[in-house]
Parts: sequence; structure tokens; C-alpha cells
Amino acid sequence: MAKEAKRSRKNPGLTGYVLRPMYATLKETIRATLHRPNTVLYPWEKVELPENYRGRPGLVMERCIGCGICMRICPTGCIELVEIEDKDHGKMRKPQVNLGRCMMCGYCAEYCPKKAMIVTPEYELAASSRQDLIYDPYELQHKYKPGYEVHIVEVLPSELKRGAVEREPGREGKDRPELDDKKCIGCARCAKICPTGAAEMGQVGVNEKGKPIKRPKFDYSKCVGCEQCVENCPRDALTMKEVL
Amino acid sequence: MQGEMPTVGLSEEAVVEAIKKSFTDGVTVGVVGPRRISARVARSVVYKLCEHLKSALSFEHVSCLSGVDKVDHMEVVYHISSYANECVIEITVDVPSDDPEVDSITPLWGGANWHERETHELFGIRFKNHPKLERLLLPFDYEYFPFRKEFKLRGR
Amino acid sequence: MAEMWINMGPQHPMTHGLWNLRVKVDGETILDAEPVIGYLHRGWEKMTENRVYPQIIPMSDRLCYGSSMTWSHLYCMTIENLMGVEVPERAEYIRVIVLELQRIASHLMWLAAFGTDLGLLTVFVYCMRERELFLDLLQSVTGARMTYNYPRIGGVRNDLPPDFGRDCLRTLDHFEKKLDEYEEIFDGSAIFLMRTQDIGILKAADGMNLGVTGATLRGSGVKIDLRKHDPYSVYHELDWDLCTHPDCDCYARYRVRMDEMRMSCQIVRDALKKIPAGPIRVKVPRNAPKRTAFARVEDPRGEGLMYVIGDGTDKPYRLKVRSPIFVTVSAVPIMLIGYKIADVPAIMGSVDMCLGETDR
Amino acid sequence: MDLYQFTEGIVSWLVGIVNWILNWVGFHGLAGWLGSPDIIKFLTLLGESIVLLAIGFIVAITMIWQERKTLGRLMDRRGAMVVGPAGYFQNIADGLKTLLKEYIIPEKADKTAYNWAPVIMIGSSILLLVAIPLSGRFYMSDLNAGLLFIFAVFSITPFAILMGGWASNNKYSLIGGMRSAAQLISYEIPLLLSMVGVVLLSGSLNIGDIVNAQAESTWFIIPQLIGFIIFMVAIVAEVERIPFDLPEAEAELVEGWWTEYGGMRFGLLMLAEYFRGYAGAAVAVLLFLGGWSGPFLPPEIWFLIKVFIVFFILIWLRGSLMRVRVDQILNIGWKRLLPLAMVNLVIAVVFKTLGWF
Repeated sequence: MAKEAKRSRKNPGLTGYVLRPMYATLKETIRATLHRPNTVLYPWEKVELPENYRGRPGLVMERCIGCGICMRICPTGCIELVEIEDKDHGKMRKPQVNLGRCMMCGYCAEYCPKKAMIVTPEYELAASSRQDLIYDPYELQHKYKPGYEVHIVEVLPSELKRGAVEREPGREGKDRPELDDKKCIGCARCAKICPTGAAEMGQVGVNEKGKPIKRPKFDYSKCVGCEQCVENCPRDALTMKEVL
Repeated sequence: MQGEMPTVGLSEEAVVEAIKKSFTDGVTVGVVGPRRISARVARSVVYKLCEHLKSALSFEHVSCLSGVDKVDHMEVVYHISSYANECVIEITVDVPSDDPEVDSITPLWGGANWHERETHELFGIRFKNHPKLERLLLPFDYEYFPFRKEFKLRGR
Repeated sequence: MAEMWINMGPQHPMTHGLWNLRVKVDGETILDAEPVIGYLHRGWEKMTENRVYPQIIPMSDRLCYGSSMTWSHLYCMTIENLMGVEVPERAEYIRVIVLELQRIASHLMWLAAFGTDLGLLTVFVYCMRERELFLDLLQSVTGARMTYNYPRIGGVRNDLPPDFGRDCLRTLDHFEKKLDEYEEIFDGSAIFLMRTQDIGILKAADGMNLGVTGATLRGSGVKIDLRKHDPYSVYHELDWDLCTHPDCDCYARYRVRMDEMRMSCQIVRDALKKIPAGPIRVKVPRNAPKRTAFARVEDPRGEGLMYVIGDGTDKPYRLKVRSPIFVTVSAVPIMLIGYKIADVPAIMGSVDMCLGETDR
Repeated sequence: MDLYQFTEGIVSWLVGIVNWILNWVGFHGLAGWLGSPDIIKFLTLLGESIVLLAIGFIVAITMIWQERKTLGRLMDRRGAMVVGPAGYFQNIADGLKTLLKEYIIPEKADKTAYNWAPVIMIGSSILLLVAIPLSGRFYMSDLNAGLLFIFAVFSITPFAILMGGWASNNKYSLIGGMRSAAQLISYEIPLLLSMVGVVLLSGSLNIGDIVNAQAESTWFIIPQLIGFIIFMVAIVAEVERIPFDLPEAEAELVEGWWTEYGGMRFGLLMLAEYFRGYAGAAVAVLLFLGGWSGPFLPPEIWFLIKVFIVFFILIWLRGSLMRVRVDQILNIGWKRLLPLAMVNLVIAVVFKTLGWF
């Protein structure tokens, strides 16, 4: 079964055997001299990069909704959300990347629900100080080209058992927040924090004092599953429900 | 052993039966999957079990030896694999936190040597009869057992 | 000359990393040896306890700079075992392909370093040149050259690029020709045979007892390969053989690795032929159940094992890595004692050191 | 006109100018002393040695450049290429860099020996240049036993290596120095024996005579092929290049006996290494490849071309072979080369008695 060694043991001599490696290297030398050597003259010429090369993360400003998924998934914690003035929406939170800590794993682009974080093919990132390596949202902006974004192409296990074909999950594949009605106090914090406007407060009735009882309603077609409502809920009334 | 290995050994069930026959006290053992056996063993019999595994059931190789801090007690987990039987046995041994000591299996398998030294310095579990229980990875003046749960990391 | 201890390392051309080999010599003959490691200890296992499961994949890439794919794959496999996730078949095939390409790249890096250890720098450049081709292939699949972050829990990150099969076959054909050239340079050289044959003898019984695994053990004539004897992924569906050599010396280890590169080419060809269409990634739950799991793979350097304890949250309670070189290094004294100090690079080169996984 | 007459002419001309100035100023006594034949001879020798050193330096620099470029092509890369035309001035830049480096002496080193070892090394290497003629007219000294002198000087360096290795107070250096001594006894005897065949055929130890004898009959590589091979193997060991560079075996001994030498000392050792490489290749050319004889071109150019070709073989060996072990070089020297050298000697004797040479 096992593959046996092809060559038997040789009795090493002095001459003869030395010539074979010399011949092999000479062939290689002639090839390198006639054609060009294999090295790349780096500062003057550069290696061609494939389409999906993962360089530094970039940001497409218009698409970003400031949901903070990138910040949460980042393994090194190099992404922070900072507040900036946006032309249309007023104050918004956008990611700022510390490239000194970034390890180019591409998770931010992969998990970004709006494909606002992209991976760019930029790899020459040397800077003269650590401060220069902290890219604020404006510096982080990069011209978008199709192919820079990363898609998660996954199927649900339940569908895999039924023999599903590959596809990109729509909204129903995302985890979604669920409300525990007893714990909710109707503070509307979730609706305020929701970056997509998927959570809206709606009146469900009146309490004994005649005040309206408000409960959030989730529009799951808008929800991106960023968990901000869950994290900010003061009474832990919201939980993420996984869709499997 | 040079060159040839026995290709067909015992099946997982046969190994479990053999262990059950030899050890009645302190050993719970069962097959958990193809080529996977799991056992939970009392601290006192682990060396005897290992000896039996090595001599009678031809388990030649210590794959892994890890310490676990379960806050109220500690565990030492052995993964011992057999080339002849093509299976791995996972042996879990509970060790009390206040007296973390267990018999060393280095006299049986030399491959456990550095695993035990590592577990010793990271968890503070002592291995009796180990030939050289010294520091391995950490600086010589390190005072803590960094992999215990009471040792919190700064960052997160 | 009196006996003296020599510290080879932490900064020494022989070490291939950051470790220290203390050897006691009498003249040129080694009387005793003691490896000292820990210079790269990052507390990797402790770090993982504070990160959620997907975040650990890029970290496990950093375990070994030579073959990061195997480690992230091993991690994903462990967590799949823990969560009981079934991986789509196409994903498994893609994994096998990239793993074998990674194995070739890793072995090429070993060969480059081995040549340098023996004093031949030319081979270093040749091997790096061919390794570049495989890195290019892996780069076109994964988007990165060394730390791929490609396997995912429940599949792989993205599908193979459209022309991958053609490029891959072309590279393999080219590479097999180059492999013949390396054999000409190594096997054809009397000096290489003088330097490696009957050097660093590790008997099969010793090797098994000391926990040595992988090509080093197969070089001692033990027919063990976890891809065959503890099959994972789809290796059992592919047509391949394991490679052994009965000589127990450095030359045998060299021979085994060379044969393994050829065998990897065969595996990749076969896998490219048999790869089915279908999904490549399955969604996995966020939280792991309360139980333990482990997985073993055949790393290019030996047996890699990860043992994980889940506690019902989205972070592992404990993750233990069994690194092949960690154990092999502990067996190094038995290989070194009795040989000359000039044999240290040959012997250490033949076990293919990688310190990232050793110290973790 | 040979080098001596040429230099004498220049020196006399310069001295004439100086004397004219001195006479014009009024220092007649000094002018007379300067014009005396002894002083002229001294100045001529001084000028000659400067010319020789300059040529040796240029050849060594060119050899380093050649090694870098050739090794680059052997390794499928480019070698030095930025500074100067095709990277030729890179070596000079590197030399200047070593001048600017810090001057470090290990604290526990034996200072005297540590400082003297590179001096002996470079001194003996320059001394080699004295005995090596570039042509029948371009030489510093025409010694009767020139060949013996060359190999006597060659054998000084292991002493310097041992000294430097001991004085550095470093274990690697010490082992490197000891290896050098062990290596010496393995290659020196086959080296000299392989040379004896040539000496027999030409009947002289004078290098000029040997070259002339080759010009009259044929290159000695043809009757003495075995001797040439032995000589090349031994000369590689002599100049410590890669199959036999045990004293500075990089992979096991870091940099061997050089480990503790830095700055300009390292630069000098490097230069001495290439001086010796030049000397080794030159001796091979002189003994076996017909020396400076060749058509059309001036003999000096022919000589240098042959030297660079022989040096290319040394580079090629370095680019395709591994390092042997210290006990194996003894095996090679005593068990393989020595009997072969004896066979070669017998062949030479047979040729000589048959009267073919």
C-alpha cells in the first residue's frame, strides 16, 4: 500500500556525482541569462495582483449606515466608530480603522451588511508615525470597483439537508432581534439606535392609567442584524434569534 | 516495529470491552464516534490505565495532554492514539484545585514530557514522577499560572 | 578540548525561528543537547478564550507562517465537530485542494531552508521561486499570500476563481519538472548524500514513544499518515498513497518530503477531477453547545490536534493546540547526540522547524 | 620593457622635476641625495608596490562584482545592479560603509591577538600578490622558487585564523579556528603533490619558466588533468570557499572565526578573502592553463581573462554544492586526493621519462 522509496542507497564518491548538480545549475544560469531573471524590480515594477487581493480595508461613504458590525467582528479591535458630520443625515457614526493593528483579514468587508466596507488592493501602507496609521472615515474612503466587496455565500443547514443550491442569503438568512413582551418597558431606545429604521415604535394598547403602551415593531426586510438594539436595551427584553 | 505496522488492530468496541474488563472502579468509558473513545477516569487509576493501554492495547502515541481550569476543579485531558487500532482515546481526569497533582505518564511515553511541563507551568498541575518538571515557555521568574481562569487578560 | 556548552540560538542561522538549542560538545562531537523554547510564546490559547469563534480563524492562521492554511482548517474542523455542523461536499474538496497546495508550499519552504542549512543558497532561491507559483495560486483563491483566513466554520470563504483548474494543472506540470531538477541538485550531489545519510538516526520505536509524527516519523519507516488512518475531509475518496522511507536518517526524511510533494500534486489533480458543484458554506450557530470536541489533521510537519471545550457561549472555554514541532523538538536530543556539531543544521533542517506553532 | 623599467622611468622623471625645483630653490645637497641610484631604486620599488596593490585591489573588487553577478544568475536573480554601471561600484560603497561602522572589540577578547589577526591575514594576502606575475614583463619579483614562496605564504593564513578565532573569546570562533587547522593538514599535502607534477614537467620552480615551458609544449592541463582537478579541489579548500568553507561555516558556526570582527576589520578580511581567491585562481592559470600566453591580446589581458574564468568555476562550485563536514574533508584529502595525487605524479614521471616534455 505504502509508496516505497524509489532510490536505493548510493555509495557517495567524490567526482562524477558533483557534476550533476553543477550541470543543473548551469542550465538554470543560461536560462536566467538568456531570458530575464525571476526577480521583480520592486520599486519600479510591481507584481500583478489578483482581483480579490486583500489589502487595507476601504469605506464607501454613501453606503455606510454606521451599524458597527465591522467593529464587533474585528479580531484585533482596530475599528472604532467615530461621529462625523454627514451632508444628508447630520451626525452619523462611521468606522475609523487603526491600520497599525489591522491584520487585513477582511472580516469587516465580509460581514458588512450594506457592503460599505470593502477590501482594496492597497498594500503599501508605511507611514512615518503611528498616528498616521489611524485612518479616519474620510481617509478610509476608497474608490469603489465591483469585486472589492466580499459576499458571504452560505446556505442554511436546514436548506443544505434539502439539497439546496448555493445562493446569497437574503434577509431571512440573517439573525433577527426578538422581543420579550413582558420585559419591555417601551423606552424606544431600540428605535432611536436602529441605523436602518427597521425598529419602529407602535402603539399596542393602553395601560390602566390610560397612557399608550408602546412596543417596537421590527421590519425584518430592513433589519441587518447589527445587534445594537439588543445591546442597548435597558431591560434585556431583546434577544437575537438565530436563523438556521 | 521497524518498517511494518500491524494494519488491523482491535475495533473501538473491543478496546472499550478490554478496558471495562480490566478496570471496574473509577473508569467510565464508551465509544463516542468512529475511531473515538471517551473515558472519564479517577485520579488514582490513570497511570494504571495508561500502562494497560500501552502494554496490552498497543496505544503507542500521546497525541495531546491538556489542562483545563474548571474554576471549582481542574481537569487533565489525555488524547492517546493507537496506530495499530487506528483510534484515539480521550481520557479526562478530575483534579482538585487545592491539590493539583496527578501521576506523570512520561515514564510510559516520552512524548508526554513537554506537554506535562507546559501544563505544569501554565496551570500549576504537578505531575508525580516526572523526570524534569521545570519551566518551559515562560520566563524563569514568572509567578502566576497564566492559563488559570483567575488570571484575567488586560485587553478585553 | 574540554567539554563546553554552546548556545545555538536564539539568533543563529540554524534555528529558523526564535529558539535556543544548547549543545554540549567535546571538540566537535555532541554529548548532550537541550532545546530551550518559549521566546515566541504569545499565550495564544488564552487569547482565544476572549474572542468569539469566527474571530479565531485569522488568529489560527498566525500559528504557523509556513502552513497557515492547515491551522485555520484544523480550527474550523474542531469547531465543526463541536457544533456538529455538516460541511458541504464542494467546500471539503476546495479545502483539500488548498491544503495540498499549502503542503507543497510548506515543503518547498522546508527544502529551501534545508539547502541553506547545508550551505547551498541556490536551492533557497529556486524553491522560493516555485513556492511563489503556489502562493500565487492560493492568492488567487483566498486573496492573501501567507495568512489566508480562508476556511470558515462550515465551509470556505469564497468559491474557486473561474480559471483555477487550468492554472493549477499548469502550475503542477511545471512544478513536477522543477522537482526533478531539485532531485538532480540534491540526490545527484555526493556531498548531499555524505551530509545526510546515516545522520540523525531516529529509530521507529524511539520516534513513536517520543511522540514524533509526520514526515519525520514516516522517514523512520512507520506507515502512518492521518489522512489515511484517521481520514478527515474527503481524503478517503481520493486516490493517493502515503510515502515512507525505511532509513531513519536525514536522507529518509528528505526523501519522504520530496515524495509527498509529488503525492500532493496527484491529490490535487484527482480532487480537481472529482470536485462537485454545490454550496460552499453553511451557516453555523453562534453559540457552541456545552461539550468537548477535538480534531486531528496531518499538518505538513506532523500531527496537529486541537481540543476545544464549549460552554454554551460564543467564546471557547478552553482551546488547546497540539503542535507537531513542539513534541518533535523535545525528541531532538536523541537525534543529535553522538553526531558532529556540523550535523546540527542538517538534523534540525530535516525536521522542519516552525516556531510559531511550537510556542503558540 | 618590464614593470620595473617602466616604473623607474616614471620615478626618474618625477625625481628630475623635483630635483629641478630643489636646485632652483637652492637645496643642491638634497637634490643630489634624491638623485642617487639607491633612492631612485627605493622609490621605484615603492611605486611598483603601489601599482601592484592598486591592480590587486581592482581585481579583487572586480571579483566580488563578478561573484555577485554570477551568483545572482546562478540563483535566477540579478545581483548588485543599482550603484554604478551594472552595480560595479556597489562593492566600493560597501567598503565605504564598513569604514563608517563602529569600532567594536569584545570586552574579554585578547586585544593584541585580536587586532593582529586581520593584519596578518591581509598582510599575507598582499604578500601573495608580490610573487604572482601578470605577464613576463609585468611582475614585482621574479623569484627562483616563486611557487614555493606562494604556497608558503598561503599557509600563513590558517595561523591568522587560529589566532583570531582564539582571541575573539567566542566559542564559535574557537571552533572555526580549530577547524581551519584541521583543514590545513587535509588539503595542503595533495595540493603540493599535485603541483609537483607540473614542476617535474617544467623542471623549474620559477613561475616564468613554468609558463614558458607551457608555451613551448602545451598547457599542462592536458598531461596533468588529474593534477588540475586535485589542484582545484585543494585550492577551494585553501581559499575557503563554499564546499570547504568550514572555518566560517555559516549555518552551524554563525560566521565562524569572523563572528566577532566588525567594521573595517571585517572589510579587510573580506578583501583578503578575495585577494586569496585571486591568488588561487592565478596559480591555477599559471601552472595548468598556460599562464599569460595567448594570441592577439596583450599577455596581461589574457592572464586576467583566464583568472576570471577559473574564478567563475569557483563561483559555480559555490552555487551548486553544499558544505562538507569537517571529518569528511579529512577523508577526502587523505583517502581520495592523496592517492590520486600519487597517480598523477606517476603520470608526470612517465611523461618526463618518455621525453614528451
